[in-house]
Amino acid sequence: MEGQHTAAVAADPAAGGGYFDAYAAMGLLAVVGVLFVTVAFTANRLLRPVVHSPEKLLAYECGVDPVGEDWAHTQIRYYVYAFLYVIFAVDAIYLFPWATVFATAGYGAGTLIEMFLFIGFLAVGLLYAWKKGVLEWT
Amino acid sequence: MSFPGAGLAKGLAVTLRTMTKKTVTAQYPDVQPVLPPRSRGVIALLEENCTVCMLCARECPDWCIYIDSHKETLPAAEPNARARTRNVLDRFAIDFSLCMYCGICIEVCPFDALFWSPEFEYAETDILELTHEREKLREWMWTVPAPPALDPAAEEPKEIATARKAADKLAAAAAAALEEKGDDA
Amino acid sequence: MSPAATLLAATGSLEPAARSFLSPTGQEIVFLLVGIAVLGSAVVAVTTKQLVHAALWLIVALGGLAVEFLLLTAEFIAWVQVLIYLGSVVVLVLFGLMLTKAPIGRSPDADSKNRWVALAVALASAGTLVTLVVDAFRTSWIDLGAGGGSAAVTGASLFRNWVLPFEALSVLLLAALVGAIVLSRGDKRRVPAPRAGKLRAGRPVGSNGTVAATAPRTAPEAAGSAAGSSDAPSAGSSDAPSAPAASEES
Amino acid sequence: MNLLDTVLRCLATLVVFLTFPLVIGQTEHKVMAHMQGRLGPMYAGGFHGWAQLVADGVKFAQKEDIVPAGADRRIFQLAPAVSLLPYLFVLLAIPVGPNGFVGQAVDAGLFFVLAVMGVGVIGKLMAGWASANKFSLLGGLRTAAQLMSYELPMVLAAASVAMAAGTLSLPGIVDSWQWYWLPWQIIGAFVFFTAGLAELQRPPFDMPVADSEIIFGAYTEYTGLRFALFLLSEYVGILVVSALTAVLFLGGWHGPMSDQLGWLWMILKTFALAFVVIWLRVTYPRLREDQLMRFAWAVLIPLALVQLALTGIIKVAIS
Repeated sequence: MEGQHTAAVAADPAAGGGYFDAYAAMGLLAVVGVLFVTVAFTANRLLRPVVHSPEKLLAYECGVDPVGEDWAHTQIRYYVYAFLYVIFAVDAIYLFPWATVFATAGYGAGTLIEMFLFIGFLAVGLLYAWKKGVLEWT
Repeated sequence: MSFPGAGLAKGLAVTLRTMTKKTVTAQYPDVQPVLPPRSRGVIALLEENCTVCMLCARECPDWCIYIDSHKETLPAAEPNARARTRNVLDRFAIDFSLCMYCGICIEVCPFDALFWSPEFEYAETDILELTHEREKLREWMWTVPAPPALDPAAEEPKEIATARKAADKLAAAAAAALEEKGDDA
Repeated sequence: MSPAATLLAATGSLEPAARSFLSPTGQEIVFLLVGIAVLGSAVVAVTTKQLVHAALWLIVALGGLAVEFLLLTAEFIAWVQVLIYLGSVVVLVLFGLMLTKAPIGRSPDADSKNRWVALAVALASAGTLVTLVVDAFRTSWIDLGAGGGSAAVTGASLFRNWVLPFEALSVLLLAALVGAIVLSRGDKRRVPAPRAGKLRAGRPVGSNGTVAATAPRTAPEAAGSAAGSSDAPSAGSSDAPSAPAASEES
Repeated sequence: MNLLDTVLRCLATLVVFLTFPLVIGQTEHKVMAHMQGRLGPMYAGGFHGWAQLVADGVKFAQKEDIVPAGADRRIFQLAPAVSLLPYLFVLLAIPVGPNGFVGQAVDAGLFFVLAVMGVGVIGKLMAGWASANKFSLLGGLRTAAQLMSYELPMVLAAASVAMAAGTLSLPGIVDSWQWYWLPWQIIGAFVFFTAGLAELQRPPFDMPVADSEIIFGAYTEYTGLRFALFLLSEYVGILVVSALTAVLFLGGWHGPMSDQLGWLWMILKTFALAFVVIWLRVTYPRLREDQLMRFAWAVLIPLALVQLALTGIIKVAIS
C-alpha cells in the first residue's frame, strides 16, 4: 500500500529516501539532458540554412572522390584487446564490493589473501598473454 | 647521468618556459610590422630616370615587365648639328602575378629607375588586376625609403666625390679671384 | 532474460490483495513501464534485419534492465550491468560485427531459416524461467529497503558465504583468457609453417584454418578453393598444385 | 523529496556542464598559444578573445546539418548525444565541497561514475560505423580499443582508492582522505590520470583521431552542431577526469579553511589538473598505435596491480 510504503520511507529517511531520491535525481537529470539536446537541435533547425548539393553528401576522403566501399577490412587484433578487457573487467568489478568490506572488523588478512589469490590468477593470465605476444603489435 | 623520464620532464620544462616568454605573434592589421631596410615588397619605377633601354624587360626571368615606347626627334639645338632622337616611354607595367621578386630588373637598371619599395599591401581580388601600370609604379616611389647610411669607414660614393672635387676647385678659383681683386684694391 | 524480467514485474503484482495489487506504488509503475520497454527493444533486437541495429537495441534492452535493477535497489548489480554489459560485452559484439562485416542497411543473408525453432526454444526457456521464479517465490513479499544491494552488502555476502565460488570464478576467467589467446594466436603460429619447411608444399595461406581442416584433398581442389577465396595471397595459391594440402590440424 | 531543490541541482549541473568546458577550452586556446610563442584568439569579445568559444558555439548552431548520403541517418544523428550525455550524469555525482555540496550523492558513486563513463564508447562506435566512411570506421574501432584498454587501469586505480577509503561514495572518499594518501596512492594517481587522458583521446593518446592517418577518426563526417557536441564531450571529459582525479587522489575540497572555501579548493585542483592536460598536449608527440596499446597493457595495468597490493597490505596493517 502506498501509505505503508511512504511510512517506511519516512521512518528511515537516511536510507530509503536517500536511495530513491538519488536515482530520481538521476532520472530528472536524464530528462534535463535530453531536453538540452532537443532544444539545441531545434534551435539549430531554426537557424541553419539548407542548401542541397550531392557533392557535400559524399564521404570525405582527404578531398578526393571516395574509393571503394564505405566499409573496409581492419586488423582483427583489436578484437583481442576487447576480449581481454571483458575478462579483466569482470575481474575488476569484484574489487569494489571487496574494497568496502575487507578492512572492517571480522575480515582482515584472510580476505586480503583471498583477493590476492583471485588477482594472482588473473595476473598469471596477463603474464601468459604477454609471453604469448598477444600484447605485442606484430 | 640521466634517469628515466628525464627527457619527458625536459620537454615539459621547455613548454612551460616558452609560456612565460614574450610571444612572437605580430598583430598585423592593428600593428604595422617593422620591416627591415631593403625589404622586397614591390617594385617602384622612377619614370624620370627611365631611358627605355629595355634591359630590365630583357633580363626579367619570367618576362613580367611590359614596356612600350616610341622615338621622338628633337630639333637640332645648333644650326649645323644633327637632330637628336630619344625614346619616350608609353607604357611600363609589371605583372605581379608573375613576378617572383628576384630583383634582377633593379640590379640591371643602369639609370636607377627601379627601386624596391617595402609596400606589401597591394592584394587584388582578381589576378588580372595585379598587372600594375606606370602610374601605380610611380606612386610607389614615394614609399621607397632613403638608402641606408654607408658604413662609417666606407669610401665616399663616386658621384659625391666628383661633385665635391668640382665644388672644391670652384671654391678655390673663387677664392683666388677674390684675392686678386683684393690685391688690385 | 528480458521477457523473464518483464514477467517478474508482473508476478510482483500478482500478490494477495493486502499487498497493493490495484494501487501500485510509483516505483512499481515505473518498473512495469521500463519492463515493457525492455521487452519491446529485446524483441526488436532479435527481429531487426540490420545487424548493428540489433546490437544497439540490445544496448537499450540491457540498459533498461539496469534501470530495473536500480528500482529493485540492487544498486551495485545495476552498475555492474552498465559497466560489463553495456561498456564491454555489447561493445565486444559491436566490435566483432564491425571488424567482420556490418554493412549499413539490411543484411538479408543474416536471416536464419531456423527462426521458428529459435522462437520455440526462446518460449520454452522463458516458460521454464517464469515457472521457476513463480514457484520459488510464490506469494512471498520482499521489502525493498535501500542499501539492500549496495556494494558493502554484496561484499559481505560474497566474502562471508561465497568465497569458494568466488575463487573458482578466477580459475574460470583464467581459462577463458587462455582459451581466447590460444584461439587468436593459433593462426599466427601456423601461418609461417608451410614457408619454413621446404619439403612441405604451401597451401593457400589465407584459408588454412578453414579449408584444410576438413580433410586432405587433391591438388586441383585446393587450388580451386584458393582462387575462390578472395583474401588468399597469390603466392600461396601458386604453390598449391605441387602437392596435396597437408592436414596438420587433424 | 524536495522537487524544487532537485530541479535546481540538475539545472546547476547543466550550467556547469555548459560553462566550465568553455573555460577549459579557452584556457587551452591561450595556454597552447603561449607555449608555442603565439597569442591565440585576440578579437572575439574584445579582451584577449575571451568570447572566442561563445562565438564558435553561435557559429556551430547556425551551420547546416549534413548527413552523408550513405550514412545510417538515425544512428549518425544520435551518436553525439550518446557520447556526450554520460558525462552529464558523472558531473552530478562529483562532490564539490564539504557538508553535502554535491549535485547528488550516490551511494555507489565511484562505481557509478566508472560505469557511466564507459558508456560513451558506444557513441563513438556508433559515429564511426554510421558515417559510411572507412576512415571513420577505423577511427571508431581505434577509439573503442583504446577506451577499453584504458578503462581497465582506470577501474583498478579507482578500486585502490575505494580500498583505502572503505567506501564507494565519492563524498565519503573525500571525507576519509588524509594527507598521507598522497604518497600512498601516487602510483594509482598516475595510472588514473594517464588512463583518463587516454580515455579522452587527448594528445599524446590521440591516435583514434590522428589526422595524418585517418582524417579525424570517427568525427570525420560530422559538421555543425553535432560536431560541436563531440567537441563539448571532449572538454567536459577533461573537466570530469580532472575533477575525479582531484576527488580521488588529491583530496577534493581539503585545504586551509576547507569549511568555507572547500569548493574553491576543489575548483582550483580541478583546473590545475586541466592545465596539466593541456600542457601535456602541447609538449608530447602522438604515440603510435602499438605503443598506445602496449602502454596500457604492459605498463599501466601492472602498475595498477602493484598499487592494489600496496593499498591492501598497508590498509590491513594500519587497521
